[in-house]
Amino acid sequence: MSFFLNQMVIGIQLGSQYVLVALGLTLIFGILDISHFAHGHMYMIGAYLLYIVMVLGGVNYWLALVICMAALSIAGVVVERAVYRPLRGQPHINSFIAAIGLILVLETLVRGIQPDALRVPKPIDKNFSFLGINMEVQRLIVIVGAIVFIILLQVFIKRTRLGTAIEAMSQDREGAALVGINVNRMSALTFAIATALAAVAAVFMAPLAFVSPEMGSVLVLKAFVIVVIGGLGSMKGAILGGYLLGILEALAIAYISSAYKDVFAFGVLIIILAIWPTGIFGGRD
Amino acid sequence: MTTLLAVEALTKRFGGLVAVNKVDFEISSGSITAIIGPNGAGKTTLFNLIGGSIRPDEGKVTLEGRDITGWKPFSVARGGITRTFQTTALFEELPVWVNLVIGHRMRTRSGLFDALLYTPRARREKKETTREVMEVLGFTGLAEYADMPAGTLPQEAQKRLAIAVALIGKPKLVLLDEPTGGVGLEETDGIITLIDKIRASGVTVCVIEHKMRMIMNLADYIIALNFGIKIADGDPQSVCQDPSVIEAYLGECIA
Amino acid sequence: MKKYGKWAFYLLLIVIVALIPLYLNRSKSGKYTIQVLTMAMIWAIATLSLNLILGYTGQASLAHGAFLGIGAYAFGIFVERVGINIWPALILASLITAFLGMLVGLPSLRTKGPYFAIVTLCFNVIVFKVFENWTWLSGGLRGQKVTMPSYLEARWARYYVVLGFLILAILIERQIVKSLLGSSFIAIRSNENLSEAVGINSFRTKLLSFTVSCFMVGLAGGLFAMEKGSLDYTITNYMYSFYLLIYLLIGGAATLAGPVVGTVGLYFLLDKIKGIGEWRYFIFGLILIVVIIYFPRGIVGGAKQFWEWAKKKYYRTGEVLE
Amino acid sequence: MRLKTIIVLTVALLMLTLGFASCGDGGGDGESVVVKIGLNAPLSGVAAGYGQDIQAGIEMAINEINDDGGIKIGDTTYTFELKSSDDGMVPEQALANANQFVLEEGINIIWDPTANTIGPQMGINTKAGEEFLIMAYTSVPLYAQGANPLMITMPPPFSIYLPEWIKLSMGSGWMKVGMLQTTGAYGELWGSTFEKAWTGAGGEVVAKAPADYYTTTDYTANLTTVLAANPDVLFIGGPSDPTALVIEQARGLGFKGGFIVIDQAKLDDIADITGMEALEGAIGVLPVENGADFWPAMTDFTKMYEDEYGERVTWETAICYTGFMILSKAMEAAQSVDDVEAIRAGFADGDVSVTSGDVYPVGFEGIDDETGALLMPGTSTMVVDGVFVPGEPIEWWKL
Repeated sequence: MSFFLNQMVIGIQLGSQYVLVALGLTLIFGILDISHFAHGHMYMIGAYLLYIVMVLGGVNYWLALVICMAALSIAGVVVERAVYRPLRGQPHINSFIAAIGLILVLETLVRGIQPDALRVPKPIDKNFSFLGINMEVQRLIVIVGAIVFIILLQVFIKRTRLGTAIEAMSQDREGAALVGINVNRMSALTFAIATALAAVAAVFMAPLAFVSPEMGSVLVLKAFVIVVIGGLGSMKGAILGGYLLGILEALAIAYISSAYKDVFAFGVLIIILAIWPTGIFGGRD
Repeated sequence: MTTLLAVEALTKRFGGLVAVNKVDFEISSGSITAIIGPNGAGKTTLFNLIGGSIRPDEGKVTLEGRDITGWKPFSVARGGITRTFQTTALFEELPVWVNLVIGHRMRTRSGLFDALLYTPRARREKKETTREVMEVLGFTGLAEYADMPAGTLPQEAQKRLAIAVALIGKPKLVLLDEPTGGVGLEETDGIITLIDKIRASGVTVCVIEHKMRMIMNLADYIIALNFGIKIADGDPQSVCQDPSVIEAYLGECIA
Repeated sequence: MKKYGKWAFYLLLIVIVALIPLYLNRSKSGKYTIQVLTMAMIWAIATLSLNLILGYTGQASLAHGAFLGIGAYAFGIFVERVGINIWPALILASLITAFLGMLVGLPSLRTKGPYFAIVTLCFNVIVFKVFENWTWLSGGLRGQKVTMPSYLEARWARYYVVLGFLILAILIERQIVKSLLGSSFIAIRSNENLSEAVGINSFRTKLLSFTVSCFMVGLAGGLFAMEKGSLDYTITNYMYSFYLLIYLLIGGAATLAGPVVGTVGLYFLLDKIKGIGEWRYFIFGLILIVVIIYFPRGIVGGAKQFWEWAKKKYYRTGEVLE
Repeated sequence: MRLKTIIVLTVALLMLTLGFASCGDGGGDGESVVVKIGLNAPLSGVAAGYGQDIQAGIEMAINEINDDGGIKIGDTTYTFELKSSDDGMVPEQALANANQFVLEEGINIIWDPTANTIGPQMGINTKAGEEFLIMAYTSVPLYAQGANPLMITMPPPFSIYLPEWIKLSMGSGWMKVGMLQTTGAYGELWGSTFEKAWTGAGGEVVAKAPADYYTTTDYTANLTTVLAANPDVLFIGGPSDPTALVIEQARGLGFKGGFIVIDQAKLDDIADITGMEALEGAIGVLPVENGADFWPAMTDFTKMYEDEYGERVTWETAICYTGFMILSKAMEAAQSVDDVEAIRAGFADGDVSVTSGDVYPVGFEGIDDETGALLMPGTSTMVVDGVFVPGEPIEWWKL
C-alpha cells in the first residue's frame, strides 16, 4: 500500500510540471488558436535563465524565480510579436510549421553557445519522510508550488478585469473584439502569462535534472497531448489531464513495463479521445 | 394533398432548458410552410432535429411514412431533405460551380476505382453533373458568378448559392433557415421569387423567416413557436390573428 | 491548343528528369547525386500521400512517419524473412499499410482538427516505442537487412524504378482530386458540416482518403527499404511525420506540384548544407519561419498567386492600351 | 513595397545558405598527398559531446602525424585530413553520409562510433568499386566477432567485464540485482547479456525497470519500483549525465547498496556530478586517467589533451587516438593508403602489433586477424572508501 501511495505521489509530482506547461499551451490555444509547439523550448530557455541568474549571478533561488518569470514573459511577447502575429488569419497548421522552425532555431542556438548540460543546485538539499514516503524536499516544492500557481492563475482569471477579458476572449474571440477588447494587447498578455508559467515549471524542475538544450522537446509533446485530452482551451482539462498523465506514467512503470510506459500512457489517451472526440471537457473543434 | 413530412411530439432538452417541447406538425407536399417565432423560440433547433445534426430526446420524424428520427445528416439529405443554414454556410474558398458539383455528389455514385480508371460510369456522371450544374446556375441566376470563389460573392448571391447547393441534390423538401437574413429589402424580392420558383418546380419548401410581410404573401401554412412550444398553426390569416401569436410578437404581425 | 501545350510541357519535363542519370552516372560524385535524387523522390511520394489526406481532405495526420516505417518493415520482412519476390512484396507492404491505416482511422477519424493531429501523433509515438523496444520485430542493433535482386544493384536502375512510381503516384493523386470523389474530399476540407448536410458521408470519405494515403506512404516505405538495403527502428520516428508536414506546407499543400517541389528542394538543400554541421538546423528553422510567413500557401501556392496577379496586371494594362 | 521586402529577404537568405555551404570546402596545400578520413558521428543533438570526443582523438592523432611530416610510403609523403559528417545517430543518415564520403570525397576509411549506425554500413562497405574500411568504435560483442571483412573494432567487447564485475559484486555479498539500464537495442543487449551471466553465477534479478536515458529526466518512478524489491545492487547505465542522475536519485531515495555501471557511462564524469560519496560501491570501467597506472604514455596524453581542449580526456579520445596511430602504421605496412584490403591485412603485420602502452595512451597487443578486433585490454574498477580501486587489465583474448 505504501508503495502504491509512493508511486501516486511521484505521479503527481511528474504531473505538476506537465500541468504548468500545459496550462500555458491551453491558454495560448484557447485565445489565439495557435499550436505553440515551441513552448517546451521556452521552458528550456527558462531553465538556462535560472542558471544564469542563480549560478552565475549568485541570486537567491526565490528571487531568481521572479526574475526568470519576468524575463521569460518578455521573451514570450517577443516570440508572439515576431513569429505568430504575422501568421494571424492563416490556416492553423501554418503556425505549427513556424513553431517547428522556432524549435530548431532555439535549440541550435543554445547548443551552439553552451554544448554541455548544466546543473543547478537545489535551494533546500534535504530529504523528508512522511507516511513511508521518502523524497527530496525539491519534489515537495514542485508539487506545492504547482498548486500555488494554479490557484494564482485561477484568481487572476476570475477576479481581475484583465483576467476576465482573457476568459471572454477564449470563449468567443469575435464577440470579445466587438465589445472592445484589444486583441493585440490580449495576445501579448496571454503569451506573457503562458511563458511565465513555463518559467515556473523550469525553475522548479531544473534542480532535479540537467539543464540541456533538448530538455523541452519531450515535455512539450506530452503537454500538447494533455491539452488535447482535456479539451483545447480548457484550463480544467489541462489540470486534470496533466495529473492524469503523470499518474498513468508512474503506475505504468510500476505495474506494467517501464520500456513500454509511453505505449501504455499514449494508448490510454487515444482511447479517451475515441470516446470523447473533443477532449474530456469539450473544448472547441 | 399528401403529407410529406410529419413531426410528432418532438422534444429536445439542453441541460434544464427545453429548446423544443413536444412539437407536432405536418408538411404537405408541394406547399410552402413557414416557421415563425421570436428569437430563441427553437426554430433552428427544430431544423437541426429534422436535419439530423442533433438527436431528439423524444418524438418522431417521418418522411413519406418512413421513420427518419435520429438519422445522420448525410442520410437525411440522401433521404430527400436538404437545408441551408442561418449563418450562410458555403464551401467558401471553392468556385461557385464546384460548390454545386459537391451539392450534386449525393446523386452520383463514382468511387475510388471510377476515379482511378476513369470508368464509363465516371464519365457519364461527370457529364450529368456538368449538365445539372449549368441548369441550376441558370435556375438560380448565378451563371455570371460561376468561376468566382463562393466567399467573394455579394451577400444576396451567397444566399442564393446556398439554396442552389441544397437544390441540386434534388431533394423532396428543402429547409431554408432565414434565406433573406442580412439581405437588403430590394434584394429580398429576388429571393422570394426564387422560393416561388422552387415550389413551382415541384420541391416542397419549409422556411424559417422573420420578415412577416414576406411570409404572409409566400406561405401556404404557418407554424408559430415560442419557448419551444407550438403556439399556433394554420393558414397565414388565422395564425396572424391568433392572440398568443400577437402576444408573442407584440402586435408586429398586423403589418 | 492550350491543353496540348501543357501536356507537351509535362512530357518534356519527364524526358529531362529521365535523362539526368545518363549524365550523372559517368562520375562517382554524380552517382551520389543520383542517390540523393532517388531518396528525394521517395520522400516526395510520401509527401504526396500526406497531401491527399491533409492538403485535399483537410485532416492533419501526424502518423505518416509511422506508416512509412510500417510499409518499409513490411516490405523488408516479406523480402528477407518470408522470401517473396520484391514486386508482390511491394504491393503487399502497401496493402498492409493501407489496412493498418484503416484500422487506425476507424477510431481516430472520429476526431477533428488538432484533436486528430494529436491522436495520430500519439499513434506514431506508440509505433516508434514498439519498434524501439521489440527487437525481434525491428532487428535490434543490426536492423533489418533487405537484399535486392542484382538488376537493382545500380543506382540508376533504382532511380528509374522510383521515378516510375513517383509519376504513378502523381497520376493517381491527379485522377482522384479531379474526380467526383475528389470533390467530396475537398468538400470535407472546406466545410465538414455542410458536406454532411448535402449528403456526403464524411466519416467514410475521410476513411477512404486516409486509407489511400496510407497505401501511398506504405509504397514510399517499401521503396525506401529497397533503396537503403537495410532498416532500423528510427524509420518510424515521428520526426519524419513533422518533416513530411514541412515538405508539404513549404512546397504548397493542395497542389500537385507543391509536394514534389517542396520535398526535392528541401531534401537537396539539407543535403547540400550538411557540411556546416549543426548550424544547418538553425538555417533550416529560419527558412521555415520566413517562408511560412511570406508564402503562407507554400512555394507553389505562392508562385500560382504571383502568376494570377501578373496575368491580371498584364490584362489590365492591355485593356488600357486598347 | 511588401513584394520588394519578400524578394530582398529571399535573396539574402539564399546567399546566406550558399555562403555557408561553400565554407565547407577548404583547399589542401599541395606539398604532399592528402588522405581524407571520414567520421560518421552524432555531432548534433543529445549525443553531440560523445561524437566530439571521438573527433578530438582522431584530430589529435592526425595533427601529430601531419606535424611530423606525415607518413612515407615509397617516395610519396601522405598527410591526413578529417572530414566529419553529422549522422545524429540515425542509420539512414549514416548510410547517406558514408555514400557521400566514398563517392563525392573519395574517402575509403570511415570512423563510426555508434552501434546502431555501424550495422547498416556493414551492408554496403564491400560493394565492388565502393569499398571502405569501417573503423568501428563499439563495444557491442557481436561486432567484435568477425562480422565484416573490412572492419576494425576498437574498445574491448563489453562482455569481457562481466565475470570480474560479478565477482566484485558477489564478493561484497550482493546477490540481488535490480536492473534499470537504458532502453533500446543497445541497452537491451547489455541487459540480456548481463542477466544471463548474473543468474548463471547464482545471482537473482529481483526487479527490472529500464528507462530511456536520452529522454527521461526523472527516474524516481523507475527507482521506487526497483527499490521496492530490496535489491543489493543496481545495474544501471547509459550516457554519463543521466546515469549520474540515476545514482543521485537512488541515493536520494535511501538506496545504500552498490551500482554496476555499463561501459557507456564514465565513472569519472559521474563522480564530477554526484561526488565520490554517492558512488561508493560502484563497479564499472576504470576512469581513463587511472590508465596511467598501466600505460605510462597516458600521463602525457592526458596533459596534452587538457591543454588543447580544456577538459578532461575520455576513453573515446584516447582509444581513437591510439586507433588512428595503429591505422597509420597499418597503412605503412600495407604500402598503401587506399587499398582497403591491404590496409586491413596490414594491421596484422610486424611493426603494427608491437606498439604498446609505452608509446600510446592505451595498451595494445595486435589484432585478432580473424575478426578484426584490436586487442586492447579492458580494466574494471570498484569504488571502495571513496577511491577508484583498479582491477588488473583484462587481457580478454587470452581467456
